[in-house]
Amino acid sequence: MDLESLYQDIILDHYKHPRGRGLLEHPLGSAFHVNPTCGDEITMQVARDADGGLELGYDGQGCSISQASASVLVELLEGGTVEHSEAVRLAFVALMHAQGAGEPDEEVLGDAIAFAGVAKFPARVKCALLAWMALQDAEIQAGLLTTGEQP
Amino acid sequence: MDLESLYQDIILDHYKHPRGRGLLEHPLGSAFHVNPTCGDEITMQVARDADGGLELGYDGQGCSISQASASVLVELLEGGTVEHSEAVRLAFVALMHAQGAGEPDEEVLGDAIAFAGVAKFPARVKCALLAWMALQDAEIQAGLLTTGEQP
Amino acid sequence: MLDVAAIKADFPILDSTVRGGQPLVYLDSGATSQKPRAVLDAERSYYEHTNAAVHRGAHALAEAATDAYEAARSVIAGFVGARPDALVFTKNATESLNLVAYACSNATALAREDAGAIDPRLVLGPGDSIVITEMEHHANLVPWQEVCRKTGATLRWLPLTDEGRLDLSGLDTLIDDSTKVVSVVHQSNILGTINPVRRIMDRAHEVGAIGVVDACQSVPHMPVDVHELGADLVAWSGHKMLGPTGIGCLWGTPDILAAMPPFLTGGSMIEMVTMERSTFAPAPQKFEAGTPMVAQAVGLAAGVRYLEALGMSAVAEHEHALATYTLDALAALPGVRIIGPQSTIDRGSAISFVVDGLHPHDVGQVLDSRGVAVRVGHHCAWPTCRRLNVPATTRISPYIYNDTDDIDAAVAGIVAAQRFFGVA
Amino acid sequence: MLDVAAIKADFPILDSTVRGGQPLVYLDSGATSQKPRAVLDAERSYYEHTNAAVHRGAHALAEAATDAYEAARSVIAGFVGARPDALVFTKNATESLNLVAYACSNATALAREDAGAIDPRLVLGPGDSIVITEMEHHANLVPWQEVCRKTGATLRWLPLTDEGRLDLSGLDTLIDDSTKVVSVVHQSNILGTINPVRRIMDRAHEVGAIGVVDACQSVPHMPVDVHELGADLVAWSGHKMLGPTGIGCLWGTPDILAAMPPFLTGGSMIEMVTMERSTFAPAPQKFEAGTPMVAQAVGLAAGVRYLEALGMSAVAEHEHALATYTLDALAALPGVRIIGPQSTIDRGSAISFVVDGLHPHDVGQVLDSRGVAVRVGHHCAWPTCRRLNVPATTRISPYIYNDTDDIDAAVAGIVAAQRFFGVA
Ligand SMILES: Cc1ncc(COP(=O)(O)O)c(C=O)c1O
Ligand SMILES: Cc1ncc(COP(=O)(O)O)c(C=O)c1O
Repeated sequence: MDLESLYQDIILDHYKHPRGRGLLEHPLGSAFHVNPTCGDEITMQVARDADGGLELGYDGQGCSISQASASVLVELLEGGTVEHSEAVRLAFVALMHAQGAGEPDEEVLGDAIAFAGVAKFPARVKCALLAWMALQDAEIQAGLLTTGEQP
Repeated sequence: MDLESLYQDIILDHYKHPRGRGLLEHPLGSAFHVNPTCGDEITMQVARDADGGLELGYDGQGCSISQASASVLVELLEGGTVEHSEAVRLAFVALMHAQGAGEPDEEVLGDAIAFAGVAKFPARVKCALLAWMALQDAEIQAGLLTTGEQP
Repeated sequence: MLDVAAIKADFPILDSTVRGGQPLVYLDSGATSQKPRAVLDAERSYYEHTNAAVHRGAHALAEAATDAYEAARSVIAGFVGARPDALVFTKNATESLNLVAYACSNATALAREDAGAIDPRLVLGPGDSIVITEMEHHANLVPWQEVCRKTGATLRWLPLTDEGRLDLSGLDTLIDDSTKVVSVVHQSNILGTINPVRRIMDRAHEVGAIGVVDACQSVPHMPVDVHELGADLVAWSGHKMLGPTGIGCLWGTPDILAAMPPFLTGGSMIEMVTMERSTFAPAPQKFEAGTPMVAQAVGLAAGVRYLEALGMSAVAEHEHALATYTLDALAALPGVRIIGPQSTIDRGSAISFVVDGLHPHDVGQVLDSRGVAVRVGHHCAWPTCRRLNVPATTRISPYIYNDTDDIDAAVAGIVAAQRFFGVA
Repeated sequence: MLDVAAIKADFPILDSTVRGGQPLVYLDSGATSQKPRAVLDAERSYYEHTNAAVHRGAHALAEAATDAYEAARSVIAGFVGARPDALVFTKNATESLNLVAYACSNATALAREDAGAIDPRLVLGPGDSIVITEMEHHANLVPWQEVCRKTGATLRWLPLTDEGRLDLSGLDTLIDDSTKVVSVVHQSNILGTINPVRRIMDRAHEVGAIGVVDACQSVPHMPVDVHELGADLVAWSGHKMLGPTGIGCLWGTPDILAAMPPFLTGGSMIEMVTMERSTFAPAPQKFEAGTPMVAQAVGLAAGVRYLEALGMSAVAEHEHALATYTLDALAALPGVRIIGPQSTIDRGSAISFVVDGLHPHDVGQVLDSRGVAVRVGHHCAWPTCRRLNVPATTRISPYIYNDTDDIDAAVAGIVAAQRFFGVA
């Protein structure tokens, strides 16, 4: 098996050097998600920054995929709008469910396209999605998102 | 299959002309047994006759084997001692568990040797034993037997 | 009619002889069906190529095993028009029905501690009632008796007519505001009666009760769409529909599956566990504690594909034709009485009967001596026998691999039994 | 050591390749074992020659099926030194343990209505305690949490030492007069620790508590005589000991099996049924409602015969040798830490470890990419992970078909993982 297709350099880099890790002082919404099979944990938090953009914080423990995914998420969405976060989130979820056959849109997904290879490993898809599911819950809790539709 | 080896003439005769059927007026002990698979039912009752011998009564409904077995039982044991009933009962139980390989002692078993063929049909063994199990319980209840050992 | 000769060839056991060389005529599919080669092959292939723990491992085999298990769930759910995540695997229909009954007794016990967390629809007490029918299999009777013993609720039942149909004249008074659960059999395993479950479920919902259908004898024999039954929960077994032993199904609406507390607890059904407390995964995982019956799910999916290839409408037509033939043949025999509907309207192919002067057990024995396998006894519906004044019955229950020759063999056996015991 | 080459040849799946041509090295038998051809043949042969409903029919096949099922019970009971009628079949060990837990919650609920009919040992309430350990599988933890939620009893547990052994210093105060049930794992599936269950069971009996042993990881791996454990009830699974999925076992003393109320109710477990009430058959039937997993019992019996032919002492020695080899190999790797006993005294062959700087999931992934199947995660023993300060572990768990080459492959994979992630 091609281990490199799973563990792209970007993933390993985010795993070793997580961006924006840490919890917020005054979160508007906070969600703790766990992967019951392997115990990976993520707490994801949202608030508004001074300009009305998204402020994100997180903490967690788990495998490289779950932790790098959270780091990439924060890098991509911090400071942006809720609408943007929702668009990226939906694109990421779609990529993860494409079983390796998806054509990721680099425009939308940025570094997150590095996770395309994960979709071929069903047991790891949940790891990659953990932070993104927690984000959705945190935004709902903060009143930033109203629909709780699971794609 | 040899239907005749199962349904010996003696069995059919007892089925069609049951001996001593009916309940006692003043039983010392009475036991109701049922075969949960097919619903066969026997009530077996014991008392002492004027000479101290066993007085037996029974009623029930069920297949030819279960009802004929009760009739044979009563014919064999009525008026005899408890010890005799116990000896015959044990011989009958042994015969039923011999899976067709037993050598029945006609001296002890009398007409009951007609049931030897039943031992080859595991689903019918319970039918044949029903009355005999009820007898044991009725005797225990009447205080005539103390041990409740199941062979 | 189905091409029975071709179908028979797919079932290795139907080539057997029994009782010293008699060719087997298997007419006991109401108890359990036989299995086509495709089911045996699917199970074996799973063990030879895919076997591993599901939903627990990250290695290649574990992924393949999980895929096989979940793909089986999709196939089986699709067969009854359901979404995969609405289908819970159990070991048999009896467990499925107990799962529902325990949802009530567990909710009742848990509500004593913390009423807020528990759905009040599931909490029972004195003054509440559970409604079933007088033709239930013990599997849909005894669990409710136990719920009543534990909660103080009262068990009621829809009575039968002498022909073995439900007497629905009192439906609206029997199912009233006190009623919390209504659980009825779709097709009776002893009488063959097909019940108007939709009407009964609708009445259940009018009073806010939960509706449950025991579909053990309908899913294998006719097209069933769980949504059309109008129930909240539907239970059936795999082994009666070509599948392996050891697997059963429970379908439920998302609403009721979310409301019911877990039944068996342990691995694979949790979300978080500490020594002090646990939280649970969403359905269906919530109800599938422990290592599941993976090979059996895979085998059952192969059985479902086999039935789908025949077409369930064709299966139902085939059985309808056999039922008509059997009823006519038995009606022509003096001294034989059908227990259950005499007509083929709203009835399946399982046909019970008694023979004057003969005990059903003895009739079955004579048939058996001729290689004809039928069921004798109370068929786990003892109260139904009592209601219809028979100690037991003999039952012919054909399936896709039976034809009119098989029925003829049974009929000839009945005549032989009458002759052997000298009653005709 | 066993003749591993000969044994491997009996397991079709062990010839597989995974992940693009890597030969499979299966080291996940703690999760589920692979199945020898003899087991697959026995199951298939049952379906091809014998399949019918057991304990319900009078025809030739039904008799043969019942014989096959009960003969399997004798073989499996004999394997653990038990009488056949002391062995209850369930779908897995999780059901076995839930059966026991529900005996308590059901007895408690039923005693509210009619205390006289219920054995007081099983009735729990506030002030009573249940004692387990901090190394239980969720299957022997969550059911007891649920019993406590329903009855108001308190859950206590024997703590662990840092090496992953039971700290028994407080045994006599933890198990006290309030204790009604003591349920402990014989061999931990995550740590490999073998616990002194006899001592714990004896203490349980001193205070009149019921003693339960989770033998999931001992019955497959060493000679076990249920009587020597000193327990009232012993639970284990078939699929971890060469048997099919979908079958578990529960052994009990005649006394406790008679005392426990039924769990699942329905067909085949009754004595008499009316619409109003039912009475129940004696054990083991009392606990086997519905159509049982007959083919799976027959398959498991074939697995047991396979193990008996090897000899369980030889199996235990083989695994001991592999455990020694694995512990030595891992100790020699820098950055690798064993979670669980470091020595082979009182420990089995399931060995958990963590690698500095790497998450267990990632270690497992690298092993998997090389064809080596191991388990990663909390192994359904989440509180044990928390106690030993690890988020999860990677676990090697060999069985009769593994040799030191397989261990070498795993060790080489760990080194490769360290290199891949740049931590060594
Ligand atoms: C120690 C222990 N207990 C209980 C179980 C549960 O067994 P099952 O999943 O077969 O029900 C397992 C295996 O998963 C185990 O290893
Ligand atoms: C109508 C009905 N309900 C329930 C059951 C119980 O199914 P199982 O024995 O597979 O649990 C059966 C079959 O025995 C049945 O025919």
